Amino acid sequence: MKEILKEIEERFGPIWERVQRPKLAQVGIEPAKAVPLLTWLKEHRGYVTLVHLSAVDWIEQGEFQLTWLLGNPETEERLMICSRIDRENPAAETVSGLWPQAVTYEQEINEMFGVSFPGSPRQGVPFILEGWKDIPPMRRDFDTVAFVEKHIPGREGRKHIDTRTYIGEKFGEKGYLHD
Amino acid sequence: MDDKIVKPEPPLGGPPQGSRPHAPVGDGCFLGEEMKPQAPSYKEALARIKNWFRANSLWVMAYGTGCGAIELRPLATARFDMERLGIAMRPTPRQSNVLIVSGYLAVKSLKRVIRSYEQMPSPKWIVALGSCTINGGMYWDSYNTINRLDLYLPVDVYINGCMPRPEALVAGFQELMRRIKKGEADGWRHYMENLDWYKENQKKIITDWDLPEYNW
Amino acid sequence: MSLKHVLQPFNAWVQAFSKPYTIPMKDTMRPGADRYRGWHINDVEKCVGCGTCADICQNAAIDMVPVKDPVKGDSGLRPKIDYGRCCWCALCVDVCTTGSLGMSNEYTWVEKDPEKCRYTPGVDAKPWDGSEKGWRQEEGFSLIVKDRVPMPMLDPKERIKTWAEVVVGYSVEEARKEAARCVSCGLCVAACPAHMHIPDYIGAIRDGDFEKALDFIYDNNPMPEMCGKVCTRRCEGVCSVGIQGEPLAIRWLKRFATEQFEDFAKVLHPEVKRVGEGKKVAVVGGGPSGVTVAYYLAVRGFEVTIYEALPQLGGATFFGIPKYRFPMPSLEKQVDLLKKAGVKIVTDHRVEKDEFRRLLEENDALFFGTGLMKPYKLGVPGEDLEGVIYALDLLRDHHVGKKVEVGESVVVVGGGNVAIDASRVSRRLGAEVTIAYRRRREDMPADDEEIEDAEAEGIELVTQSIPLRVEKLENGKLDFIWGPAEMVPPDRPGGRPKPKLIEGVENHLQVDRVIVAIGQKGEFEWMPEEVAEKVVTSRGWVEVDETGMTQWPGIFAGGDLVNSTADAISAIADGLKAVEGIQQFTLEGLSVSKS
Amino acid sequence: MTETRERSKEVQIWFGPQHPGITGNMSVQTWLDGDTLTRGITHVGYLHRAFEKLMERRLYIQSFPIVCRICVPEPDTNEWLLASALEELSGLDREVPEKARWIRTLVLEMSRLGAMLMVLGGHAGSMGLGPAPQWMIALRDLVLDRFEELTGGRVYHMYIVYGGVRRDLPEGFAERMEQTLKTIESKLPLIDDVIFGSAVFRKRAMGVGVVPREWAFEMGISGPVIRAMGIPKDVRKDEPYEKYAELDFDVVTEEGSDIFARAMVRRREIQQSIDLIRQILARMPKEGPYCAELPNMLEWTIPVGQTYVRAESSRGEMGYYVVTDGSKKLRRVHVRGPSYVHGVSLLERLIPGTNIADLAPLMVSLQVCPPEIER
Repeated sequence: MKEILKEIEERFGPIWERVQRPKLAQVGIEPAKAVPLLTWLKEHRGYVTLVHLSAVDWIEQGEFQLTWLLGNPETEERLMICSRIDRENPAAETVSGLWPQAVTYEQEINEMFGVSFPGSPRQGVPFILEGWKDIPPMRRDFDTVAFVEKHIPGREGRKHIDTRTYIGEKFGEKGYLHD
Repeated sequence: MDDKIVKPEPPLGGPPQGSRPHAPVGDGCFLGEEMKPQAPSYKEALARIKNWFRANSLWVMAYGTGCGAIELRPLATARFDMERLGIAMRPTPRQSNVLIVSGYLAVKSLKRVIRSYEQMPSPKWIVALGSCTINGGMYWDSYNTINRLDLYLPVDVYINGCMPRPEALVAGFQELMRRIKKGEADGWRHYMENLDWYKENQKKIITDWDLPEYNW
Repeated sequence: MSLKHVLQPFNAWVQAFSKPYTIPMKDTMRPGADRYRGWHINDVEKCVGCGTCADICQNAAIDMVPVKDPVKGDSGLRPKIDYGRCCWCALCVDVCTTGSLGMSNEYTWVEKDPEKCRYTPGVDAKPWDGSEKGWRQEEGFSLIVKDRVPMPMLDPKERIKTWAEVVVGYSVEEARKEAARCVSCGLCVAACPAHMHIPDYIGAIRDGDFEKALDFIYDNNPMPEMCGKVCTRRCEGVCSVGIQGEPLAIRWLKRFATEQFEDFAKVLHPEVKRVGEGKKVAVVGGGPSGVTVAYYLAVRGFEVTIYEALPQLGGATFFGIPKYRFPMPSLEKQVDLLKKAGVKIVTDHRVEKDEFRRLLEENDALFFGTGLMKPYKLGVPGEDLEGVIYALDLLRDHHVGKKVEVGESVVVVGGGNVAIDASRVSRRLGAEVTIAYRRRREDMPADDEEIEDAEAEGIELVTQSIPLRVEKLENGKLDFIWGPAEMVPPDRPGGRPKPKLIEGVENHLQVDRVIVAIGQKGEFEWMPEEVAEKVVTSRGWVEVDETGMTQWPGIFAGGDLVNSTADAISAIADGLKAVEGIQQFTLEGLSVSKS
Repeated sequence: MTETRERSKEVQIWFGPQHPGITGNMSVQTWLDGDTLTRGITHVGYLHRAFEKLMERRLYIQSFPIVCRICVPEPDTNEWLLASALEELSGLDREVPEKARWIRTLVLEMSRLGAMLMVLGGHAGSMGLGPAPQWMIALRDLVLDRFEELTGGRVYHMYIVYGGVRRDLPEGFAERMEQTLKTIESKLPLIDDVIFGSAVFRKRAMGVGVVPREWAFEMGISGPVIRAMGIPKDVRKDEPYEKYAELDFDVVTEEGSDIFARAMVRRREIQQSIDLIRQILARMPKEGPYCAELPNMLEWTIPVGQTYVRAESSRGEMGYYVVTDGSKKLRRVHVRGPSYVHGVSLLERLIPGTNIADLAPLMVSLQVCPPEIER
């Protein structure tokens, strides 16, 4: 895997890289170069399978990470191409032209994260959800518990007592350095 | 039926209880008003006979709504053989009188389940499996699954556990049959009589409401 | 398509003659497998209500509900399980600290009313209670860590040669690893007399935030470094992790947190209203209770003066506890913070009757915690001989810097921490040491660890031995004569078995010193008679109300004089009580505190 | 079938979600010309429980019971994948005891066996052949009995945990397992008679639902579907995990790439699984720990990292993309189920030109499992 990483670095400039397992390596690259890299890997280096396409929300950094996972069926090696895009109006280039099944992945990421892939068919078409009106649910700032409390009633009449707090109250645990 | 409809306090607190004037058990849904027998004792006896027949021909709609459906297969096939209890799988709602809600219901599924349920001819019963139908189960904090089935559909029997085994399902069906024979399993009637309450709850959670309005 | 393929499926008819798959109707209620995960069962007597099951339940299926009053070591809460949530994963069973929670192999429950699908196992009777089979904890799989991170210690052979601290202390990694064992149940908070915020500071240590940990620690304990080294740690006795494994090293973790800082004043930033500006409080006795009162009143703006008879504050923790357990620098660090908080400290000054009266006049309130300074006597012939000494005197003389001689061999009579300390000090002074104790080893009030350490250092333990008399021998040595004892059942139920002398047997032990360490009592000669009359009970104790105030309005007391447990952390707890009492008394007046 | 179709002749039919022939709770929106499908769109989301969202707000150990729910017939692959990913990221994988690895391999193979028995029954059931599903489900139930005594659960085992497995093999397990395997083996010739020897099955399965070989790598097809094309792809061989490298087996391949070939792959893999289970039980160490010493699971943190782990489920390559951020909870987990490709892209591409009666057998042969598409 070292060779291909080296070659990528030579062709596509500075990258972040890491060999996770003998048959799995990770590459971080700027978003503009991601799709050219994917194309090159598919056309020239035998990484013809798009195994997976995923997104990660790094809300603290204000970024979404897109991860394309390519597979080389000859060597069974896997290459993880990661790229970070801005969290405001996120958009990325589609790979549906290279791999037809990417349409589904891109449709799902569009629905679940709100990342748009201009040019990919089925963008904006609901895939999993129906009648969803809130922010895309897989974003970190979507609070599923708050949503449930607001919209999905549960059964009432339960009362949990936290042991730690309960003991503190019952035995008169006090602090003297802070009012 | 109109005079019987009660309008319970909407939001929550569980389905309305005991608000319905008690009709003779198992009274007609197939029989028209003019065909209804007159003498109470005769009526009673007929109801009993009808209930006995109903209890022994539970036809389950084949709709695996959730993970509990996996245990319906052993139940329906050779090992546990539910046909010896008079229970059979039917492919469409029009032929069925038992709806098994096998666990959690995603909101998208709930809509289909409601529609299927409303297409089933009365009398019909709902068997709910597992924790998820009672209080959300392990998906209690999921934005896409309901937590309490009884807000949206009338449940006759809950089979507890996650997930209930075929043996527990047998016990559940036997309980359902017992209740039908006694004339206690009347969730379908409850649904009809408190349709507004159920519809209100359903509409709260199903945001793109496009179900047909059935007219009972 | 051949005829063969039309006919071949009919081979299936063979099945008509084979044994059917179908389970006969009568067997459709067959029991679950031996380790099937079904409905919960709980041994409520074994359960301590730590709530770890509720913490690990990802379905929030478990509510802790009160079923009885909380006591030390048992929160009184028990898990109530919502079967509208439970997914039968049995993580609660595997994490259970006591092993009381289990799952039966029963699995059938048909219900009409969904509201009824909850119960408290062991409390609400269910058909499957007492089920033998089902999922239980098993050796070899644990979701919590049962073994403690070992504490590095000096080698016993080396340590008897020096006064260096025996316990080396955790490194940062060790401490964080040990802290990560905590399940944050809080049972320890109930057991700690001062109710320290134990899970909070352990959590802060785990997260690597030692400043926050110190802040939690100092919140209700002004001598944490002392407690971190020598506390009797009732907390560890009830630690839920300790029920099946080793308890959290709460004491060592506290010690670790305090050792991270040279100057506590730079880390601690009290945020309290200085309500006591202009009020004066005198504290007589600089032990843990006095220090507690002084520190927390001082940060509230009170003008506090401590009067201490010895050259250093700390009371029994200064003169009684050997330096290989609690070195001077540790004590000085704590005293330093006291000074920085504005406490006036008068050492080497014994308050006598007249001064006491004056202090009472001049101050808004007075607190005394003078401790138990007068040793109990052995009560056998020959105990006044030269060479029979008292452990407290030995320890005090040694710690204030006087030269002490113990000769080549000593016998220490007693089984408490003082006895162990005296014997270990004697050992370091070069003597062969024997401890003579009346009851069995497991009855010894001293810390187990202490006893083990003493034995490791070559100290011999003679249990069930009753001193008969001491005689002077011609060679100048003492003959310690003792008789063996047998244990007899206690007089009253719940009491300890008592030692009874076996008549007619006499054992001799030739020693240079007999060190008596069978307990101490209070001493009130310094106190004005009119005060002593009201304050001291006939049995030599001081009685206080819930605010720490004695019968004499304005005089508060605490420490060993007041409580029956006679340890430092109880003294600190007394001090905390008095802080509130004094604040209430001085600011709101007597009527409030008494009402 | 006419070459020139007019849109006005098309009839739109929803296949599912309430349909006895659909594989689980999903639906395919189809357009028909006569009885030939012209186009189809897969609709999922009826089982969406937001596993990935829920796991982001649960502790690692709390995520453990939830993952097995992603695939009902074959939960253990999910358990193993999450465990393996987190072990890799936390470094716990170095401490997994030998015995645990063997037990894990056993459980994975047992779950493959159970799932394949069910699917082979489904193959026949979807064509209306009654007895086969009856027997297959009953045989699978025998495997479930073994699972029950081993793991404490019938369907959801929640057994493969970080660091090992949760319990040791019960006393006499190997003998009872052998008994079960014998029972299953003894029935297999009959299964052959009623499925592969049946004229109905042969007629409807041969040459139907052919997946062109050139789609194989481009679309990321895996499992029995790719092996039915004659391509020997199997994660157990390509990137062996647990003890598969030490076991003796060959990748099963068939030619034809139609429903029949896929059913045949499954039929032969049932035998392969039985052989593997025997090998595993024979080589299983008798003594030794079955789980590593775990840290306090309530406070377990895993350093920052990301990985993709994969395993061969009965449906194909199942993968987990896992990202950790140094906290006590997962940052992101994304499940790559084989059905994601098979059930959406591949199915939609296969539908045009298929007879409507063949849609259900086709879906069974692709072994579409909706919960792993939508999670």
